[in-house]
Amino acid sequence: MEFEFLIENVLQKISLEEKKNLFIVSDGETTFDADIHYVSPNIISILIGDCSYQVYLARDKENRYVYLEGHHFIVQEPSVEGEGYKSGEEKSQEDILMVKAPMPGKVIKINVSEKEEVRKNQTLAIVEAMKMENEIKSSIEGYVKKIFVSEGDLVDSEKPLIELEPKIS
Amino acid sequence: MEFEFLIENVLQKISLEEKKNLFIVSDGETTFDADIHYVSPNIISILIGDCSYQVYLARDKENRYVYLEGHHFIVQEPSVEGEGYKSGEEKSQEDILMVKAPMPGKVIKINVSEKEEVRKNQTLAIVEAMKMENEIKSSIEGYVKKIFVSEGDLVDSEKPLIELEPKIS
Amino acid sequence: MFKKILIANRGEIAVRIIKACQEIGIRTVAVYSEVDRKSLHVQTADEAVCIGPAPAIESYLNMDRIIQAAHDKDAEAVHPGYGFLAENAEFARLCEREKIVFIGPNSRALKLAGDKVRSRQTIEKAGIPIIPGMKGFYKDISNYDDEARRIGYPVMIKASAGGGGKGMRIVSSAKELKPALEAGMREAKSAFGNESVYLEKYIEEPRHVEFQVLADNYGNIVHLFERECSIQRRHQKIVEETPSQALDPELRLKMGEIAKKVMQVTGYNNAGTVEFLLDKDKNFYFLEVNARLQVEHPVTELTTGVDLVHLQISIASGEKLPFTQDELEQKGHAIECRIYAEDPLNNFLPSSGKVLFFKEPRGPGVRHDCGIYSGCDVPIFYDPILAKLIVWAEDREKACQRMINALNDYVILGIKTTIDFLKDVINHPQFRQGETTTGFIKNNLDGWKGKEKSKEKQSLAALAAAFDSFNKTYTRTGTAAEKKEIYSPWLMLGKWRLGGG
Amino acid sequence: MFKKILIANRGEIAVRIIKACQEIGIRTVAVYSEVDRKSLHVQTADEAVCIGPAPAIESYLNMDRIIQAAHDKDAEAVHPGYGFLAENAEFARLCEREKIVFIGPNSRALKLAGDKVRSRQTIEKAGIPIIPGMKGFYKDISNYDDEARRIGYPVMIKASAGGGGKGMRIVSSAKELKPALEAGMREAKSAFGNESVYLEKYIEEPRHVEFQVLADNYGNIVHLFERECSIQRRHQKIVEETPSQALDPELRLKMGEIAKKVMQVTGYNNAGTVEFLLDKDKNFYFLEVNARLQVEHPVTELTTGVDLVHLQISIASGEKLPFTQDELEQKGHAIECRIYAEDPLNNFLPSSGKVLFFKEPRGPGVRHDCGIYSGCDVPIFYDPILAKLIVWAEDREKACQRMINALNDYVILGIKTTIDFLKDVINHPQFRQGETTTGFIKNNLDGWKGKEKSKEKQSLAALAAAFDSFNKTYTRTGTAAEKKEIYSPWLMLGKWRLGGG
Repeated sequence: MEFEFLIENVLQKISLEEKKNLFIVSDGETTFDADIHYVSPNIISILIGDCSYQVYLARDKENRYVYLEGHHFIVQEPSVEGEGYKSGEEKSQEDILMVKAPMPGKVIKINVSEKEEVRKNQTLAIVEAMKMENEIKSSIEGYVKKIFVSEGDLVDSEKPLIELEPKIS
Repeated sequence: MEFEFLIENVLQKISLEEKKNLFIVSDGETTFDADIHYVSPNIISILIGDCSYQVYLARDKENRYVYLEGHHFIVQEPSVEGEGYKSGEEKSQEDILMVKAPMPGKVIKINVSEKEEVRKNQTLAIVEAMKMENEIKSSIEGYVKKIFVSEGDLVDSEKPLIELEPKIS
Repeated sequence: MFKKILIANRGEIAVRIIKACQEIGIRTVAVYSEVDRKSLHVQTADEAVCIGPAPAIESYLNMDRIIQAAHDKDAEAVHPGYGFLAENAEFARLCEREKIVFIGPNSRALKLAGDKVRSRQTIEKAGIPIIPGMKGFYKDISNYDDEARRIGYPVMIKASAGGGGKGMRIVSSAKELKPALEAGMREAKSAFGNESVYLEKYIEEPRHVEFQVLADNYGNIVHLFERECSIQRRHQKIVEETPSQALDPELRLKMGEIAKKVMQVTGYNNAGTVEFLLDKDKNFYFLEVNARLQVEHPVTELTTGVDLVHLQISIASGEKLPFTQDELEQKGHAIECRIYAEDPLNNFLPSSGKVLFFKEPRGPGVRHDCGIYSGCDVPIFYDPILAKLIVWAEDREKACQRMINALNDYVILGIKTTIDFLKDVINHPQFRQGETTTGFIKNNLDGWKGKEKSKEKQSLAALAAAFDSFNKTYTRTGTAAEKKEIYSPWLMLGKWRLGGG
Repeated sequence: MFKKILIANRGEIAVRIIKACQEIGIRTVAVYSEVDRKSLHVQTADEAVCIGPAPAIESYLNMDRIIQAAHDKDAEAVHPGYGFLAENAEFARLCEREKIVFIGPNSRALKLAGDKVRSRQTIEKAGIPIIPGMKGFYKDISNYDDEARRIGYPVMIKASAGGGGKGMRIVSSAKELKPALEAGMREAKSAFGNESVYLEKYIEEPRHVEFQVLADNYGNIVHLFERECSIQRRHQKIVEETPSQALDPELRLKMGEIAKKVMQVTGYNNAGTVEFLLDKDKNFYFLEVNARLQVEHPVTELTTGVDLVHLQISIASGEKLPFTQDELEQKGHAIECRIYAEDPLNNFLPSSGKVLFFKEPRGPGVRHDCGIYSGCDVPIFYDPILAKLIVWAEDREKACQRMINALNDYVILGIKTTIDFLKDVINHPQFRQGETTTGFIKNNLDGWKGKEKSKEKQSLAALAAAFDSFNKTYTRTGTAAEKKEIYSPWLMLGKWRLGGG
C-alpha cells in the first residue's frame, strides 16, 4: 500500500506491505522490515533491526503531529487544501501584502489608517494574546490599501488584518 | 432519556434531559441540575451545586468501570447476558458445585481424582498465575464428579475445572 | 487551621495549591471564568464557582465576585497564587475588611512592595544598595523623559504593580521612550489592572539572584537561600535554579541577611522574595520585593525540603515558623524549566488551541507542576504558562542531565511549546559552565532554529503516519480489528464501534 | 564508564534502570519475551531483543539467550534488576566468564548470599546474632521434619535462592510440614529456577528492619540507613518506609555497623541489603542478605539523596564510592506502596488483563516508578507488581497524608489492584502510630471489605454512565458532535469520523 505525505514541505513517499507480524517498508531508496504496533491510540512502537522507536502521533482536521527522538513533525496529506506549514522566513509575495494575524488574539491598537504611507518595519497594529502584546510590522515600504479589523476585535490565526500596496520605486 | 444500570447487583434508574448547557437529572427520588462534560475520553467532570466531581470511566465489552471520590464501581447494562459481578461471598449453588478457575493461569497440580470423596476446605487443585500459587478448595463435603483439565493446562478465568457432587447426609 | 480555602487563580499554580490543601485536610473552592469550565483546577477542587466571562478583568481580577464566592462557600481564607490579584493591596485590604484571611503579606506591606518607588526609598534609607531610579510617579509622560535623562540611558521601564516581565521595556534612547512607555502601561493595565510604570537604570549583563524569605506574624524571619533566575526572554524568567553558581558561602550569607533586613524594614509577613541584580564584580543591588509565592518556588522546596504553600497557609492561620535559620540547609541542586505555550520558531508567538496529546515526564528527582491534560483547551486570555518541570539531583551537572532527559520525555502535541528550545538552553556549553546572565538568551540563542532533522527521522515520521493511515484504511473495511491485535483508535470504542464491524 | 548496558528484566524496574542509564549517557538494550513486545521497557530502551516465549524459564531466566543478546548488541554490562536472574550466582559466573560485567556482587559473594545455610554459618561465626535454623541441606523431606522438631515449631520455610515471599510458608505443626515443603519447593523452582528451601525458627510479631549497604571493589563499605518493611502479606512486603519508628540513634548506629560487618565477612561488593528481624524487646537477628537492588530502594534514595542505580553502575565500572559514612544523613520521611495487580476483595487473586485507563498521581514529594500505561496488557506469567508509589515529606505524618492523597489520585481501570487496600493500611490508627509488625495485615485488615459506598456515590456512578450512554446515542445519529462541544470518543477521530457526520 502506497502513501504520500508532506513533511516540512517535502513530499515523502512510503510503501507498507504486511507480512506475518512485520511490515516490509520501502521509502524509495531502501527496503527494510519493521515491527510496528499501536501501544495506545497516540503511541506507536517501532522496532527496526532491534532499534526501538517510540513515536507519538495525534491528529486534528488538517494535520498529523508526530514526535519522535526529540523532534516534532507536522505531517500533511498532499491532498489537503489550504496553507502549508510555513516558517516565518518563507512568506510568499501574497503573504507580504496581506498582513494576517499571526495567532488568535485581540486587536488592541491599529497604528495606521487607510492610504497612509508606511516604512519597512513600521508597526501597523498590535495584537494581544495570553497577555503579551505582539507588534505587527510591515515587511515592505508602501501604502495601506485596506484595513479589515477594528480595535477590540477578537481575531483568529491567519485572519487578514491589513492589506498593503507596494511602493513602485 | 431514561437509563438503567446494574451497579453492584443493584438496579439504578436515572433520567437525563438536556436544558441549555445543563442536564436535568432525576434518579427516582430527587431531581437536580448537573453541569456535565467530557474533559477527555475517559474523564467526565460533573458540577452539582458547585460541588466538583471528577469521574473516570472506561469500557470493555461487558462493563463500564467507574472511579470517583475514592470508590470503584462496575456498571453493567441490565440487558447484558452472562455473569453478574459477584464478590467471593455471593456464590450460587451452581458455582459451588462447578469449581472454576478464579483467574487466568496455569493448572500446576490436580490433587484429587474422579469419584474421590472430598472434605470441606480440602485442596482440589493448584492454579498458578503471576508466580503465586493459588489453592482451589472445596466449599462442600462431597465427591469429585468430573475433572475437566489436566496439569499444565493454561486456563482462563471462569473456566470449569472440577465438578463436585454434594454428599447427601 | 482553616477548614476551607478559596483559590483565586487558575492553571498549574491553582492545582498546586489545591493539592497542598487536600494533603492537610482543607477543603478547596476553585473559581473559574466561562472558558475555564473544563480546566484542571476546576476538576481538582472540591467546589468550583464561575465568576464571569473569559477576560481576566471580568473574572480572575473581579474582586467583588471573588469575595462573594468566598462568602457563599464559607471559605475562611483566599490564596491568590501568583499574578492576577496576588500583589493587589486593594484586594488584600478588601479581604481584611470582609474578615477573609488573605494568604500573603498584610495589605500595608503589600502596598509598600507594590509601590516600587516608595519601597526603594524605604530600602535605600535602611542602607541597602539599590539601582539608581525614579524618585516619584508622574502622570505626564514628559516627566519620565526628564527622569530618564537624569538616571542616564539605557533605562528600564517596569510595572509598579507586578513582575513577570509584563510591562517591561528597555529603552536605550530618548526617542524610543514614548512608545515604550505607552506599550508598558497598556501591558501593566492588562496584566495587573494598574497602569503605573517607573524607570530604573538598566544594568548590563547582570545575574538575577533572589532570596526566598518567610516571615511569621510574630517577627520571626528566615531566608531559604537563593534562586538564580538569569535565563530570561523578554524579561520573563524561563529557567531557574538553586544554588546559584555565582555565590560563595560568604556572599550567600551576606545577601541572605540583607534579604531578611528588607523584610524587616518593610513590615513584611508570610512568603516573599527579595530580588537582587548581581553585576560582574559581585556587587548586588536590591531590585524589588515579590510579595507572593513565586513561579519558581519549587527549586527552593526541592533543595531545602520545605513546602512553601503549607508554610504560607500555616503562617496565615497564625502559626509560628516551625524552624530557625540554623535548621535550614541547601542540599543538592534543583533546576526549573517553565513550559510555555509559545512558538520558539516564530518569535515566541503565543500558541493557543487544543492539546491533542500530552505525556509528562516522570522518574526519580523529577517533579512536574502542571495545569493541562490531553484534550484540554489553552485559551488566548491568560498567561501562556502551561506547566513547570523541576528536577533535583546531587549536583548541577546531574541535574542538567536529568532535565535534558525529562525534556526529551515530555510530549505535547497540537500546540507549540518551548520544550525543544529549553533543551538547547540546558545543553548550551555556557549554561553548563554556569555562565548565566540575563543576556544569555539574546547572546547565545537569538534566532534559534531548532535541531536539524535527519533524513532518517523524516522517514520514521512518514512511516508512523503511513502505519496510522494503513490501520485507518483496514479498520474502515472492518477487517483489521478482527485480523490482528492492533490498537486502533476505533478499538477503544469496544462494542459500540461503528461502521463495518 | 560503560557505553551500553543490557537490562535483563521487565516492568517497572527495567524502566527505572533504563532511565538511569539514559541520564548518564549509556545506551540500553532491553530483552523481552514474546508477550512483552508492547511492554514499556521495550518502548523505553534504545534497543530491544526478543529472547523467547512467555514463560520466564524460556525467556527472562534463559541465561544463554540473554548472554547471546548482550554479545550481539555489544553490551559491556548486564543489570539484572530484582527477581529473575538477579541473585543467580551461576548467571553472574557466566557473565564473568563471557567478559560481561554483572552489575551486582561478585559471583562468590552472590553464591554465599544465595546459600542461606552457609551464609548463616559465616555470619554466626562472626559473632552476629542469627535466628535459630537449619544447619544443612537435605534431599529427603523426612530430614526436614527432624530439623523442624530440633528448632521447634512454629518454623518458617524459605527459598534458598531468593526472597519476595516466593516459596515462603509458616508451619505450626509437624503434620503441615510435608505439603508446605512441596508447595514451597514448587514456588521456589518456578520463581528462581532452584527448588532448594530451608527452615528457620519463626519469630512472632517482629518488625522487619533492613539496612541498605554499598561496597565498592576496593573494600570501602557504607550503609545508607534502614528501611522498615514490616507491612507484609503472604510474606510479601507491600509498604516500606524509612526511618523506622522502632530505631533510636543508638540502635541505628549499632545495626548499621553490623550490616557493614556482614558485607565485610561475606566479601560482598556493589549494592546489597542486610535484613534483620527486630523483636519486641529490640533484639535483632540477622535474617539474610538480599544480594540485589531491592524493590523498596526508592525510600532510601528519597531520604539520603543518592541514586542507587547510578551507584551500582559506577561501582561495577570500577569507580570508588563517592562518599564516606560521615557524609551520609537521613532527611525527612519516605514511604513506598507497592501497586500489585491483585484483587484485595477476593483473597488477593492475581488480576491479569488489559489496563483500560491509567492515571498516575503527581505533585510535590511524589515519585512513581511504573511499568504500565493506558492500554497495556498485564500478562499472567510474571510478578503482579505494576508500579511503586513513593512519597517524601518532612515528617512521617505528612508523608502519610501525602501518600493517602496520592493514592486517591491514582486511577487504574480494567484490572483489580491493591490501591484501595493500601489507603486503609496507611489510614489505620496502628500504622499512624508506627505500631508496625509483620502481623499487621493479619491482625488489622484480615477479611478487608473496602469502604461502604454511599447511595450518593452510587447515584453519581450511574449519572456518569448515563451521560456516557447519552453521548453515545447522540453521536450515533450524528447530531451531538456538531450541536455541542462534547468530547466524545468519536470526536478524537477528527475528520475520519464514521457514521452520520
